[in-house]
Amino acid sequence: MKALIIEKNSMNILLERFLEEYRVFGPTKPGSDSTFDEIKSIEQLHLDYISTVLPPKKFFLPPNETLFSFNIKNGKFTTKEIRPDEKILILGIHPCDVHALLKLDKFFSGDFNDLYYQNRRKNSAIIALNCVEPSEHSFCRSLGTGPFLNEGYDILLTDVGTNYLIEIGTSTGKRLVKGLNLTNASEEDFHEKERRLKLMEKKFKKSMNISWLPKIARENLDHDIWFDLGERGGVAGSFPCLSCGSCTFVCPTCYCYEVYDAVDLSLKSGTRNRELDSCQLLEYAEVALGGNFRRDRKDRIHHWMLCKFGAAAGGKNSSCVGCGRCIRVCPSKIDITEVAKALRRG
Amino acid sequence: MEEITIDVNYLARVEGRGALNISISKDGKVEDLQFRIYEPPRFFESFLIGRKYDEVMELTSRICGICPVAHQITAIRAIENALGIEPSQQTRDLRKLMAISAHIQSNVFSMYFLSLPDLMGYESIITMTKDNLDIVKRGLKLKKLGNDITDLIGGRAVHPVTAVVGGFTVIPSRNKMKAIRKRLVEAKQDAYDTVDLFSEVEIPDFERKCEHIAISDPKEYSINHGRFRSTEGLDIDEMEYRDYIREEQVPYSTALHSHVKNRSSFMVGPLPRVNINFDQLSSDAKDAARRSGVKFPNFNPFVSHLARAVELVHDIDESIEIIDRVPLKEERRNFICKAGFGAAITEAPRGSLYHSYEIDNNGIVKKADLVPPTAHNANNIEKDLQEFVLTLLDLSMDEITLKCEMLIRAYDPCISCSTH
Amino acid sequence: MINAYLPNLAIIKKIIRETHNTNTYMLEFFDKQLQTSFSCTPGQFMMYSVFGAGESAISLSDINNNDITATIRNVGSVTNTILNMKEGDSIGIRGPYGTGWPLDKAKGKNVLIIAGGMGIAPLRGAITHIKNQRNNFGHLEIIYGARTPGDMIFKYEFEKWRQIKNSRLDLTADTIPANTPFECKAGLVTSCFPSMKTQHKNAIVLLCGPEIMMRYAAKCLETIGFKDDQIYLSLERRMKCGIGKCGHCQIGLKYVCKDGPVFNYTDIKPFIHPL
Amino acid sequence: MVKKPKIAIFKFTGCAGCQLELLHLEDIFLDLLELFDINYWVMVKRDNDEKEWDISLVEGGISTPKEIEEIKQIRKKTKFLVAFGDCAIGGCIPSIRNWIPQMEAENQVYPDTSTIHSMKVLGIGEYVKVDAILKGCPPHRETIVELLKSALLKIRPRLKQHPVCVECKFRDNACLITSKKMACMGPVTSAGCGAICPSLGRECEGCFGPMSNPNASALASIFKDIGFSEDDIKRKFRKYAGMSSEFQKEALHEWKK
Ligand SMILES: Cc1cc2nc3c(=O)[nH]c(=O)nc-3n(C[C@H](O)[C@H](O)[C@H](O)COP(=O)(O)OP(=O)(O)OC[C@H]3O[C@@H](n4cnc5c(N)ncnc54)[C@H](O)[C@@H]3O)c2cc1C
Ligand code: SF4
Ligand code: SF4
Ligand code: SF4
Repeated sequence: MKALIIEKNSMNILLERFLEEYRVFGPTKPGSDSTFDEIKSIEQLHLDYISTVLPPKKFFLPPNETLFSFNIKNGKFTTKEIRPDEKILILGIHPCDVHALLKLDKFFSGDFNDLYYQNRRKNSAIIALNCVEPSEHSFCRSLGTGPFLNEGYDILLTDVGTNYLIEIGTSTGKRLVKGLNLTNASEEDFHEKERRLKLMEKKFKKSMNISWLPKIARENLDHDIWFDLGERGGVAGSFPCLSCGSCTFVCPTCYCYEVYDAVDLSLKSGTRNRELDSCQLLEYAEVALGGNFRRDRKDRIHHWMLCKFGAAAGGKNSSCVGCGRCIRVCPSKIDITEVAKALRRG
Repeated sequence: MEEITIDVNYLARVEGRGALNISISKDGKVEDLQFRIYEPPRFFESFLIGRKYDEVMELTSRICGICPVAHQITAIRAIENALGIEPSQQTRDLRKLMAISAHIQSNVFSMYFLSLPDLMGYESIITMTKDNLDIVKRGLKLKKLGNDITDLIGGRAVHPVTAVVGGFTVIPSRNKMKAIRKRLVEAKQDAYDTVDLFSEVEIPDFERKCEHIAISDPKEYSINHGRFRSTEGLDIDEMEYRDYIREEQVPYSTALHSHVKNRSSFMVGPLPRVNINFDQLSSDAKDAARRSGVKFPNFNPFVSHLARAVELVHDIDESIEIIDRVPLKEERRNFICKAGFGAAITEAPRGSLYHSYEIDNNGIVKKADLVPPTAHNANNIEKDLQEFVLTLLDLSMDEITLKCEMLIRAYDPCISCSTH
Repeated sequence: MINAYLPNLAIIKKIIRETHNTNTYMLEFFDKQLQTSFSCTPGQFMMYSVFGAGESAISLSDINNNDITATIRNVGSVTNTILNMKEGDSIGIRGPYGTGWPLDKAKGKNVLIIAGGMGIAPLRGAITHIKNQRNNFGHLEIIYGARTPGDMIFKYEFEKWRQIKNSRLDLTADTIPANTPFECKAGLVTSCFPSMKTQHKNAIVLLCGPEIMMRYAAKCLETIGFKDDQIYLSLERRMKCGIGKCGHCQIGLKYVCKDGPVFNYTDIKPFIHPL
Repeated sequence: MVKKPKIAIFKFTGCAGCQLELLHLEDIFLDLLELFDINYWVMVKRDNDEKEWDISLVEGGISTPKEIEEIKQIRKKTKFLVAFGDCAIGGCIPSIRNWIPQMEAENQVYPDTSTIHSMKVLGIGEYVKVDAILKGCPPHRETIVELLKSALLKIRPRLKQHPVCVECKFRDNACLITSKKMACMGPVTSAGCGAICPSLGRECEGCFGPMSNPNASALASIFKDIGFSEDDIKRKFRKYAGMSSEFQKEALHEWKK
């Protein structure tokens, strides 16, 4: 498909086009603590951001959502499904986060479809943005999920100096740029993209060797490191885990949720909701009569790390995409890449 | 006549735990009269020592759940006085708006929940809902308005979190302010209706001339700062408070009793405020007061309810004014911590509230001195009762008891505060 | 597409009192079509909704007829509310979910069933199945233990089970209060092992009960020659969705709701805490 | 309709803020009156029925011998006793004085201490069995409603035990510890407030008390690492829940010089 270019300071042309069809969300602050928020005008958009606190997962699997409402009448209940159908467009999403969505797509389909997630995905457009400035915590390169993207986008933007290179991934993408007065991209633009990729790849400070991961996940169930992380001095200069759950909430591939009912004061009607949950929290594995399958902190951090290394759910591959958010957010400075290294070493 | 003994073991519809004991001899003399505050003290003045200057507002907030805002602002201002910090105009405005919102909440609570049932012949607002649903709903609505403003500026109605030394951690959004403004405009009628309600209900005809004190400022209806002035000529700066106001312990009460040096007890609260600062009320509030037919200055403590209602009209007017002028821009808070002494007096909903602190070079509190409104009033309440009860001797015991309780509730004592 | 989270209306047709805190419920979908197309295998479970209280995973405790059978012990919010329901009341259910007991693999083999407490619930269906297809299986041995005889459920089935051809039933209780008219041994389930008839050769073990009991039983079986891969057990974990999305029931690589609740012991042994 | 549950509301040593939080449920205040029979509430009612109650909400800590007697009486007449707010759970802010010798505290305030009968202020659980706790200074209105609703439905209320960080992340906040080096108590503090403070540019001070199984010592080391003194840290843990077993070590800790 042919590629186009757009001058950076003409981005409002694209935005206006998007706004015709979608509610648009994008990064609204520069730096590492940006957030994806609604964009209504071009001044709100900060495509020069490095990372966001919460990943765009929040648009597809919101921290809290209503699944259906129920009503009890004459002892019989009726339910009313609540289906999300808003059209949203995520603008400026980085490759690691796109890969995370691809993983979640797979997870939320299969024998049982999660209609809530899937409807949202179906109604969304992804305008990705290749990374030219890595966060000091990210290691997507090691995992093959960045810094540049080659799947999962409707439109892909790359910063090539004064312009963005626009590559089209799907018919939606094609439709969205159709009729806009944009110049075709040249050979040089692609050379520039290539050059920037090379430059970018040199800038990573963190890495993780994924060929170890399956082995680590299999062999390290009773490693001392879990005690260190849970109770004692931590690993590689970190403090022990606080079990605050932050790592899981900022992780673009963590999906665990809790389901609960909320009744109104009539006691006859209410909603069933779900709220993101975290395996780091004590209550997560609690069952009736006070039982708990992961009471110790070490078991919880161990469960999470191994899940990210691919032991659970993600299947054979790692379920980590190397965005580095968990490293940045951890008040105890626990670094998943360092833990992986330490496990490999010892 | 018979000997009369009144024992109210717990006073209902007041904040905190207090009791009342009166005995009157056969010849109609008050033998004994005790407004007995038995709420256990919490020793804030002791444990504040050793805490840091920036925690003081958060800690003293917990003196009282009804007027946490007043304690926070007073504490902050006392600390600022100690550190020599001049807050910006925006900060002053937002603080005033927050203080006013707390006044709205607390005064409405006092009028509708605590005292109105007496005046309308009910046991509580709960039983009042049967025949007077509209009045109850109006009270709830007004109270909610106050809370929601505190919520918006302070982050939370009970024990807000954003007001700190030097300013606010965050400035509320313009849109939310606009929404509140709209509700304030709508509430004006409810405020007028409240004035009407409280000028119509029957109150005991009782007057006792005593010293009324409130802070006062020629330019505004004072809540957060002003000179400490009285109807008897007191006119001092907040830093001089301790040279003029003395406290004394009485054996039957955990609240200390105050008096003006070389003079007697005094009254603080909405009535003294309206009496002393009538000219600074908004013109609508003044009109409402005039229409009520009650003359100010007024020395019937039961007129306090009406004073609250008049203040409610003013509070709404001033809130709108502040919202219209405050720029809502982000500000930086810069200051250095140094040793010093600072005092502040503000008007809590129930009257003048005094805080003072001595801090050292590291910002650690070395001495704290707190006098809440009810500690100011406790002495005066007893003096009022002494005279008031003698006007009731023809009534049945139950009625005497109720009337005495009503007098106490007119002061709306906050007992937890008084025994901080 | 169907929304997998929406429960369907079901009516409680019959309630059988089992113990002071446990009842068995026979249910039927309100929607006749759903009821006729319903099919399940022993060992599977359903999600039961009580609106306001939430949802709980409950095993199918029999497979005999057109009913959906559940035996529920009162331990918390959902189960407590269910226990207070009457015949004719309605409830929300969805399912069945999970893998059942490996009855195909058990064909031609001797079957040893070991159950502790409520663990007999998901196993009753398997017993019924073996009884119905008696010729397809070898010797059937059932060992059932409970804390006290009063905690035993399905007492009315014991006689029928005893009458199954080529079978043996052994009952045991941890403690037996004086004057209990009920006949059973005193001791843990493993105390029945010495008198057990089933030997490891050509046998398959179906195990369900509290996790600690299962671990202990598996260890004892090992000492008498059983291999881990002969043992199947049904696990319990916290469950919120029942369909492998909420994450709560993960055990190592597996999801109890999707890959289980019945597992081969080899698959999950490393993830169950050692004794 | 079934008989309305009888509710009583009591105050001990505290600030009445928890009761106020209950009163701040203006929108549903009338609905609650439909569902419950509030028949003991001194702050709101003059006729108070002292027979027995289905649910008692107890605000405030216990700080005098008289209060010990009173709470025991209330326990006897109550089916379901709720420690309503941090004071009733563990003394809250007033418990800071427990670290000062009692006489010293009294002398600071009263010229004549012979009429003062105060002891250390502790939670009601110290003296009677408590059926549920509502954390917070004050507890969030929503959680009060949640508890009351659950009581009607006879189910376990959904009260949060996990840390404030969870709610902080739900609100998309950058972490104040890592991004601003502020000493936030969020990682050891029970959620329930909606992460009010971190969302408003202020570190959590811990007003909901300890979460389930907090790692307080790890947080203390983190605070030290970002530049807080031993005294600062001690003050942090001696604030809302200095009496709790979870924070006892950090509150007491005489940091090695
Ligand atoms: C596959 C499977 C089959 C089961 N079969 C039966 C059965 O046949 N009969 C029976 O009585 N019980 C069975 N249970 C256990 C039953 O699910 C719990 O006892 C029940 O969920 C408790 O819910 P509650 O709301 O009454 O208790 P609460 O303690 O109020 O539980 C609240 C929530 O915690 C979770 N939870 C608590 N305990 C458990 C638990 N043990 N397992 C899974 N989630 C839990 C649930 O999500 C529940 O909604 C089974 C559990 C599983 C996983
Ligand atoms: S584990 Fe950490 S680095 Fe990996 S995807 Fe999750 S948050 Fe990002
Ligand atoms: S700011 Fe505080 S509450 Fe929020 S994540 Fe950081 S430590 Fe936790
Ligand atoms: S963030 Fe912390 S201090 Fe603030 S309200 Fe919540 S629990 Fe209290």
